[in-house]
Amino acid sequence: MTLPEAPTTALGAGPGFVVHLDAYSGPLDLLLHLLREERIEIAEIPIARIAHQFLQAIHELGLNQAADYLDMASRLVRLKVQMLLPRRSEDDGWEDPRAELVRRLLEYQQIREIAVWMGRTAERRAEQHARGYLPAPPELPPPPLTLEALDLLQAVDRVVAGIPTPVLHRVVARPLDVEGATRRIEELLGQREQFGWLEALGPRPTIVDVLSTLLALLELAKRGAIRLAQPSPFSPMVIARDTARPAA
Amino acid sequence: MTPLAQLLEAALFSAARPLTAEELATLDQDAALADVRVALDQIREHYDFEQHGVELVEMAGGYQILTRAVHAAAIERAQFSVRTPKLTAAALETLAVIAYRQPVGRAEIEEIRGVSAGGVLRSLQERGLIEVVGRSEALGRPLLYGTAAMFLELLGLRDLADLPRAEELTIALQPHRAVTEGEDDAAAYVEAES
Amino acid sequence: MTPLAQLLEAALFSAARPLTAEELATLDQDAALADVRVALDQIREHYDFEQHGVELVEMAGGYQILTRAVHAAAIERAQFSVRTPKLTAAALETLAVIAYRQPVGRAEIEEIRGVSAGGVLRSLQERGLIEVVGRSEALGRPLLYGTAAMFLELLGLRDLADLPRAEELTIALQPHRAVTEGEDDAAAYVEAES
Repeated sequence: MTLPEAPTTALGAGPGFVVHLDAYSGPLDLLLHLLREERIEIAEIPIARIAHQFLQAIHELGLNQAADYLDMASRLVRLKVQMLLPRRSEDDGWEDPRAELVRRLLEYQQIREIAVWMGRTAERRAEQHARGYLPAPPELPPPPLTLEALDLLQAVDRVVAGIPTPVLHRVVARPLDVEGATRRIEELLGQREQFGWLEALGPRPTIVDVLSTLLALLELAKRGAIRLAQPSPFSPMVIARDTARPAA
Repeated sequence: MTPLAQLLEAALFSAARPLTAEELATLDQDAALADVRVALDQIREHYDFEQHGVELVEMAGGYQILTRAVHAAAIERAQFSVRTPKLTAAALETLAVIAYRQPVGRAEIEEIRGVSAGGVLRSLQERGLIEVVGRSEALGRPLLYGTAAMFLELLGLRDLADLPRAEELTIALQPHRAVTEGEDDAAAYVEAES
Repeated sequence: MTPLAQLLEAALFSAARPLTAEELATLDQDAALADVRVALDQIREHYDFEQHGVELVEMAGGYQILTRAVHAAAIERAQFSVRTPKLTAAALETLAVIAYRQPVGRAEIEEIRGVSAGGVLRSLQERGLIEVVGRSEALGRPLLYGTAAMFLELLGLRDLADLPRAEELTIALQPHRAVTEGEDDAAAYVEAES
């Protein structure tokens, strides 16, 4: 039985830990182990020292189940700070900040003791075997199936829990605005003989603006309202009023 | 019973199959095959002489302990040789998806559960818990499933509206497909949220 | 053996799971529950007196025939039967919390153990050791867990009352959330283990 027996290797004895995190069933288990190593009563837990050893241990032991251990580590550090706050010795109303942790450790220790008992009892029971060979049962009408609403709900919960967090895509229609682009180009043509392609796009163009403008330019060129020229390879297109024919 | 007979009885009882005399001999290094046969005879005679409800049967080259045929009828009538069948987790989950999303096709069930559903659907159909309720208009006109009358009967519900948390769970089980609007437009573009 | 004892032996033998006295009584219409109990005693005594390799065990509210522990090693060595896989420390601790606090929700289990419990709960459920016994009234209506019949079978207990009581633990079981003051007193109970 893999019982939560106390691992024999020394923790907190400086570097050279040999234990693995799997040796502990959780941060409370590790804490109990540290206390046992130091032969300290739970109620007397020296927070500062134990917090240091705990941090050192989870650092050495790796990151398996780290979230639970890190949570405990941060609690310990917080407790350490609370313990350092000055208090007057005659202050009767002082509440020991360790009380909650002590309560949890005691409670957990009980559970551990029961778990150990259960492990031993199950071990004893496993030494007795039930009948193994069961011949094929005779053809019988199957007994009535049972189905509980609760089982169904639980199944739903499992299904819902199993659905991966979706990356939602919203598909939005953005029709091309060729008319708007045409108006913008004609406006520019009214002001100037010739201008660059980038000016025709307007400020902060979207991909839709680019497509709309391109289609508008091609349409205007086809109608003979403009001439399109590219002075050199890969240079921006230059748009000029086609003076041979009046703009349509 | 002799110690060897005890050991053989325990082994025959717990084994998952009939055991041969040779196999039984491996239980005890000090036992010769002849000893094993003597002990087996002793067990058989004991069961017969003391009128046990079981007997030692030699079959297919091996030995097994079986209940006597005379008790078979009474035991079968009592039907406790089998536990009341319960649905497996996979069957329950599939049933849950169908219950809250019906009518629903196999593809959608598989999308929600993330595993193939063929075998489970067949067995749920055989058990009379679900049935084909139509065909989708989608490509390939896939079958659509819904719960059958037996489903409500087993749960003791009057109708599907009685299902617990119906609205909440119907929404929760919607497959997370992209919400599409105007997707026919060539200029539509996809914007990733979050 | 009496005819009733024979019939009960055959039934117990074929069921391979604990059967209650009530279930066994359904085998014979003429048999009262008291007759069944007498016959069960007869079977148990016969197994013990005649030194059989099996014994009649009272467990999980019922009766089951099991091999005697003394033969386990030989049977397992010969590989005729295998032991049920052992539970991990995490599984045992979770079972312990559920057994003593049932019905109990996941949050409380995690609070007591200091680790998340999702995976362990699922595997305990798959092994039939725990089951959902209801829903809490708390926010989100979380599921509440309790031990299932298989739990008693795992430990070979007759019922939950066979679990060790508070006084039997070296650390006195305290009423839930009662310890807020007097930690020094509570600590007096604590004996360093091992």
